[in-house]
Amino acid sequence: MSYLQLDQLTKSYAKQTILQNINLQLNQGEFLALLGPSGSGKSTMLKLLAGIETPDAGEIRLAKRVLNQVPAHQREIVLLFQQPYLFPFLSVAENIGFGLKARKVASQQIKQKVAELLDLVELSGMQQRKPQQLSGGQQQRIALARALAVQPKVLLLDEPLSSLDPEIRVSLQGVIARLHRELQMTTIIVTHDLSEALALAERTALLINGSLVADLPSIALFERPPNRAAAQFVGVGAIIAGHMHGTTFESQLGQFNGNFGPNTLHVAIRPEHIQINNAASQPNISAQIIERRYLGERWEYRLQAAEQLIIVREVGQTPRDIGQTVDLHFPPQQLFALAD
Amino acid sequence: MSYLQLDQLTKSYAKQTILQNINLQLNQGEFLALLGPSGSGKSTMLKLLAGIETPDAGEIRLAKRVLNQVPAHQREIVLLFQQPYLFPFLSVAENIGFGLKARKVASQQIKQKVAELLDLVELSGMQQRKPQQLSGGQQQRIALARALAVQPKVLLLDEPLSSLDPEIRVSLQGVIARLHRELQMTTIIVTHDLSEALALAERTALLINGSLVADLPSIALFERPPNRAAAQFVGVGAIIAGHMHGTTFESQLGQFNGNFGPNTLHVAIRPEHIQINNAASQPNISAQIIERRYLGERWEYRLQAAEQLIIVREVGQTPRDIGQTVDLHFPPQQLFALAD
Amino acid sequence: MAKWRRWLGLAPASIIIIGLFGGSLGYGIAQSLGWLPFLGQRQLSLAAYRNVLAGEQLGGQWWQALLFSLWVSLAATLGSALICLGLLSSIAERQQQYRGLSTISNLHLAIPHSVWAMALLLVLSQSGIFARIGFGLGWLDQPSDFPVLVRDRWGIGIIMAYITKEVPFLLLIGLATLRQQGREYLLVAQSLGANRWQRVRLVLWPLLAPSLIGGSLLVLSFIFGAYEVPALVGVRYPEMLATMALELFLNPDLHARAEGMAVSLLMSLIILVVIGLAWRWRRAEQQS
Amino acid sequence: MSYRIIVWVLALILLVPIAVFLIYAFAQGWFFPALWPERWDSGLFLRQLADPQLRRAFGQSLIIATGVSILALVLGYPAARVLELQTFRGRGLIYGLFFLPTVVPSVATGIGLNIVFLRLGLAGTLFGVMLVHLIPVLPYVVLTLGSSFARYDRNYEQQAAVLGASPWFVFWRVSVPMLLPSLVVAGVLAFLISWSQYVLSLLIGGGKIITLPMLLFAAASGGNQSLIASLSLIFIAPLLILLGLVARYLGSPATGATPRP
Amino acid sequence: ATPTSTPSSTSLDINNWAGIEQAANGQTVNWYIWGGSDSINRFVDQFYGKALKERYNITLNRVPMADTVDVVNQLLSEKAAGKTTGAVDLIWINGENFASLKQANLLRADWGQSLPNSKYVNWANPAVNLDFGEPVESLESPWSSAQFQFIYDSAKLQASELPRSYAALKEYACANPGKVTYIAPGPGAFQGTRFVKQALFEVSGGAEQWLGKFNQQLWDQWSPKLWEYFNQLEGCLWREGSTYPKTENELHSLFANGEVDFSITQAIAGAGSLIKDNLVPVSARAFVFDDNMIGDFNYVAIPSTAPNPAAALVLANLILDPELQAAQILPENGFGLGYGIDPTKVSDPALAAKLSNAAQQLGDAATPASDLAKSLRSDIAAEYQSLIEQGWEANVLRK
Ligand SMILES: Nc1ncnc2c1ncn2[C@@H]1O[C@H](COP(=O)(O)OP(=O)(O)OP(=O)(O)O)[C@@H](O)[C@H]1O
Ligand SMILES: Nc1ncnc2c1ncn2[C@@H]1O[C@H](COP(=O)(O)OP(=O)(O)OP(=O)(O)O)[C@@H](O)[C@H]1O
Ligand SMILES: [Mg+2]
Ligand SMILES: [Mg+2]
Repeated sequence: MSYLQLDQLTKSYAKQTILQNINLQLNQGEFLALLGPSGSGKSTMLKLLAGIETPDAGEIRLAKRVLNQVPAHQREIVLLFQQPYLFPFLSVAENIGFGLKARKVASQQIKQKVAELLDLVELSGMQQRKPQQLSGGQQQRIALARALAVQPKVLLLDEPLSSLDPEIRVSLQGVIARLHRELQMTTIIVTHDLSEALALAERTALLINGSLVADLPSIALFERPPNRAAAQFVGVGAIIAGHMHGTTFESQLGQFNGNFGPNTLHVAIRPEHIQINNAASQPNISAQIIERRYLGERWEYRLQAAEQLIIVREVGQTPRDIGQTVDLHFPPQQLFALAD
Repeated sequence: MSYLQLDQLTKSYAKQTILQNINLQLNQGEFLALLGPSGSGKSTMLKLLAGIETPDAGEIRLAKRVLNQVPAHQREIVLLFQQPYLFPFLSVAENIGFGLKARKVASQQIKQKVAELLDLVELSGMQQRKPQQLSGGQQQRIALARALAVQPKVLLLDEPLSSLDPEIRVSLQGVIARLHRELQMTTIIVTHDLSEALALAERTALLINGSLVADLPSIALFERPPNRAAAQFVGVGAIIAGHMHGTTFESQLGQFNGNFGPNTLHVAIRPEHIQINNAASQPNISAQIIERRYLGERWEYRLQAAEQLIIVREVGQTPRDIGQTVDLHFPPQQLFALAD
Repeated sequence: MAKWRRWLGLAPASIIIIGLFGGSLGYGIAQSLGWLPFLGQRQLSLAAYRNVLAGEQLGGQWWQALLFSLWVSLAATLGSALICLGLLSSIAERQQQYRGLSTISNLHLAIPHSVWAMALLLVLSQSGIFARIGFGLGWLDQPSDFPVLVRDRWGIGIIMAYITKEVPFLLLIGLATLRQQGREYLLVAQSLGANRWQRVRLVLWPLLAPSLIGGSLLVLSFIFGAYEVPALVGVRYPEMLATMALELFLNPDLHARAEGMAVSLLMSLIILVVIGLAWRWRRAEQQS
Repeated sequence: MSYRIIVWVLALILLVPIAVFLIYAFAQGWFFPALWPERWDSGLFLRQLADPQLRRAFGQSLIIATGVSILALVLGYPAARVLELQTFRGRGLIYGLFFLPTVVPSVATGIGLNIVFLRLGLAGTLFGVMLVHLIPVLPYVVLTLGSSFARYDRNYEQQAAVLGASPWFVFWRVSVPMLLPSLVVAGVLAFLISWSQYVLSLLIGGGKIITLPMLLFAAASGGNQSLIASLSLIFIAPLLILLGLVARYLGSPATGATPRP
Repeated sequence: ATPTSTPSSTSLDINNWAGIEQAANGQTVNWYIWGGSDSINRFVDQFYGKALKERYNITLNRVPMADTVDVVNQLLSEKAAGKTTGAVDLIWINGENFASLKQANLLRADWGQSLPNSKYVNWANPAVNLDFGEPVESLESPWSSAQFQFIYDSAKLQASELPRSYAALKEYACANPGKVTYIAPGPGAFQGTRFVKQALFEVSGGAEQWLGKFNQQLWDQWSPKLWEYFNQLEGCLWREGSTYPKTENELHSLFANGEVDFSITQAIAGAGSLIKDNLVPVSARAFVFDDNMIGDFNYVAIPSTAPNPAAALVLANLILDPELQAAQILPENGFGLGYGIDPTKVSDPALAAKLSNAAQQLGDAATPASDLAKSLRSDIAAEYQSLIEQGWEANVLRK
């Protein structure tokens, strides 16, 4: 049995169901990214775990103990909000020591722990500052230190980086990754940014409209999203509708051979795997370029082939012209089936 | 003489000089991206142009007319702020018509114009909504429509997309590009995101610490930043210090041949041009992988070679191991010289 | 922004406050120094201040009134602040909008202090409505069996009148703070393991402190200087400084006006010093 | 204590004076230990409603309080704007000066004010009374508008300017609507303070301007409970209505209202 | 109508009464008058306001005051501001404020004894020509008269049980602890001062010796006795003398609600007007001690800065009109104070009959005229006033 376990968790506000029969297991020390579009219920799920909201149905278990009736401050699960919410009336040191003080730890010990944590988030010597005197990134790091101070069994991070500048963001991703390596805390990070999930977590769960539609190793989710919802979210080159005829997938765009299941109705491919004008490969699909965008290093093209929108990314500096008709090749080993 | 011209523009707040002797020319209908790190003075520059701030020295000319003493509301230059700042007490239609009403345009005409613009930003039929009832991306589009309504001679966009979700961002980039194609307004867009500049503007000016350090076609700036400041900002694989010995550039990492100027002290290369373990190429530099990050499609490695940090990006799904020592090849035609 | 526009914006209001108010304050100061032109007296002296602070008759009265004023205003202010804090503590985590509470607190502002004091008198005096109910229930036989709640020697009536008036006022101020930022901080604290009492003590109170202290200072200076309520629900002795000043103004002997003015000015000075100290203390707190 | 209990207790405390005054206004000979008045008589109350002097006083109070609210907004707006949106030396000092009238008891300045106004020829005029009411009123108006200017986002105004709106257009079409809740609340506070003002009205009005509080205080000195209660009801009714109308703005962070204790 | 301030014709000749009436024609007279009694307000509007309009075409602007001292402040400010024309035409004034205004030289002089109706006033009476011991000197004109009386509740007490002297009052108080109190003497509470002053008369053996000029020796001799009396009384008083009511209304309210057994009034109508104003129960009655009940007169005065002095003079004269004097005493008219004129000086038999008729109709709530006459004493030198107030505060209140 796993360390943290969610069983058929359900939550509604007013008439609206926000989370529906969520099942999830985490081992001790695991790092999970919870990915999903805005409003899909990610924050709600963390709040249920932290005990700030109560579920309508289902169970939350931590190390076999059922948590449903345990109040938030006794759960040893710490939730880090999207905003840092540092107590404005306390110094940095007092903020970090807050949870320890609530646990009546001796002040000498608190002092020492605070210094350690400041070291860890690379803000040594800032003990006496007030939150207002810190930049947004520094505040976020202090909030992280404050959450770590109480050594929670489970750390929940709710989009801790999404309000920050890209530079600070990357550097804080580094801090979080390193902390997780060092402290091996069971961690869930919420994000709606795929690259953040990829950069941080081995495993990613995808929450869409209150249901978990995927729960896979992060790279696998990116490379081979298991179903249409996941594919739409992570973005693919094309989602092709069709049906199986023996071992062949037949579609508007032609026939594809591959290792698909017998009832496959959709197959997909990543945009960087589609080849343009590769005369050596067969079969080829004729498509017209309708838009292009330079991404730096790579060009992204939007193409149209038989009413199907196809996105292709190609490394290279000299772009192809808009309006041009090209031949596209879908390498069979890169095609994968999507569940519905 | 160009359409919009900035001559030796200088601006200080208190004792701090924010902009120093800025010279810039734009032709009618040109689309310029103004790039730069946070606090470099980008917004200040737009505010000077729009007439919200007054310069300490220098001149701003539009179609030969000196603007310095012209108040903001008479300039026909519209500045679109980073936030949409839709007037919360007005409906969408009233917001878009605001500038026309200030110009005492007849309400029938306003109504018609508003409908056109709503079409343009693909939000037809939303006339009667209140700003609070719109999503962030919709609000930003209305703000854009509001700015376009007065048909300004110059459109200034101050990071109009940076507070938005990646998806909406890309779609709004499309809207802006299309509008510029259709209306051919002289436009400056401020951003600190290189890819946005690449996606939108033919030409990019780079502002660092109050000075323009580069002003080039956007792709050129990305591919071949002209000096160290620019290279640091756009990000390169390595900046190698050394000196010329005849036509050879000698450095800690070895000798490189290339088309460098006689006094070159630094050369650089983009991260995606560095080749790993390509046995066919010579010379090779031995380096150790110290960090890696999956970017989706590509892996980014940080390597160390003789106290030099090198960044390499490689397309591929199976990553190389951390700690491993590899051979790096710097193709000579991809190396370029940096001014100081 | 041009400098002259700044002063242009400030000028009209400043003329009223500094010109009219400052001018009359200057006149008041002159009066306290014995400038009583209606008596043909134009010589300035500190006699009035001497009389007030150390005079045979007034001196004793001043110090007694000062003590009583301090007692009443501090007790009423502290009482209101504590009750307000208690109420806010008990509801801070239960509610999000506080709409009803703030509407009702608002309506309390419509009742002026003097009107409220009159009502209180009718309800709480020894023959008031409560006493009559008590009599009706057989709990007391005559008015004097009912506790002395108003027009009492200890100023309980004045203090009660003020507390009931100021609690809604402070609630309004506290609620504004809570609504702005209260909930998230409390949730953070809870997630960090603080129990209910700790959240109240370690988070809610410090959060409310700045606005409640500010509001309390406003209340303190108001109570210290107002005479309507003590005149209605207070007694002749002990009296508050404000009533003492008023009495001197009403004295048929017009020379007493100098002393009356001196008392008023000394009162203003005291409250200014109190507020100034409190302000500096807050600043020192914030900086440390 | 639960939220609803607190709300009910406060509502009860508010109802007490209203209920007591309602009873006393119509009660005849209601003395201890009677739990209920012996006789009822609406004559006195109705007579007050019909009394020409009371009607005149009500009207003058209304004119004065309305005028004061408008004047206070007109004068307080630019002052609050400058004080909050600009930083300059002496800003704290000016704020302090604006705050001073809330600390100095009105008896200390009242007589001086009367002399100043008499010299200016403003005593005994409606305008003079309005002007003198500004002294206790302005601090609260400036504080209220000031705290909402402290949160004010000038970018809206600048956005309007670059869209081609003249400063006047910006003021009416952007600044005023943006600050509307705060302006309404500040105006109501001004009305409230002016409406309740007794000492200054008495001194500056000099008997020529008779306002409602003067009648109320005169009645209070006579001890006739029915009269006091009737006048109190007539006095607080408009305030209750007005505050009820703006209750949702008052004390909300959006308006930053600083009410009077 | 709003008050107008026609510039004052300083050249008014008080001896040319027709000229004054002519000057007053169309003027508005601003009468500053204590406004706490609904009955008095109505009496003033109905009897004087109507008469002024009908007989002289003068508009009455009654300015209600919570305290007459406010008028004093108003006049002082006008003087300090250098105004020669102010806002006040006529004031209903009492002794304390009269002394203040006289001290500040703010009253119009030389008119009180020159009014046509002044012939009805008994200026020889020291109670008329001295106001709280201060010489009137034609600076004011009487309106009405008053006398100190007590009030009791006939539903609770029999007339025979009532104390009839200060000594008896003390006995009564100690036999019924907590049921007696009096108004604290002090500025603005002359009733309290008068209560103590009357006790001084009794403990010193009589009022006569106190008449005439101020006598420090006499005061020093008797004041210790006086404080002794009050300190003995204190323990038996309401709340054991720890506090005292500050105003007549407070005392009325204590009495009406049965907290104490006696209240105090100055009205010749006794409890009548108080009953009418709902201040005391209908069973309230007035009574006096056998001796030492101080009686005095109420006056109106004209400030030297009056904007409409002619109209003020006409009103002051009207007040002394025997017909209106007869009206003011009747309980149903709600004013309740006694005659300002001397009825014996009215020669017109019809008017004289009206006056004596009215005096017969005071009802049971008033003290019988014979009791009043028997106990009547006049007030004494003004200097005693502050000695009593300060002495009481130091020796009784704060001890
Ligand atoms: N207290 C609440 N009352 C009613 N509805 C709520 C409440 N909190 C959240 N919701 C609704 O629940 C849904 C999910 O909210 P949640 O905050 O969990 O989304 P999220 O996935 O965290 O989104 P985001 O990425 O924008 O933070 C939303 O539609 C939201 O409007
Ligand atoms: N009104 C002002 N007073 C003083 N300093 C200012 C003011 N406005 C901007 N600055 C300073 O000027 C510098 C440049 O500001 P500016 O807003 O132009 O930067 P920016 O390039 O737009 O940065 P960002 O990308 O963060 O928006 C910053 O250091 C900022 O602190
Ligand atoms: Mg969320
Ligand atoms: Mg900027």
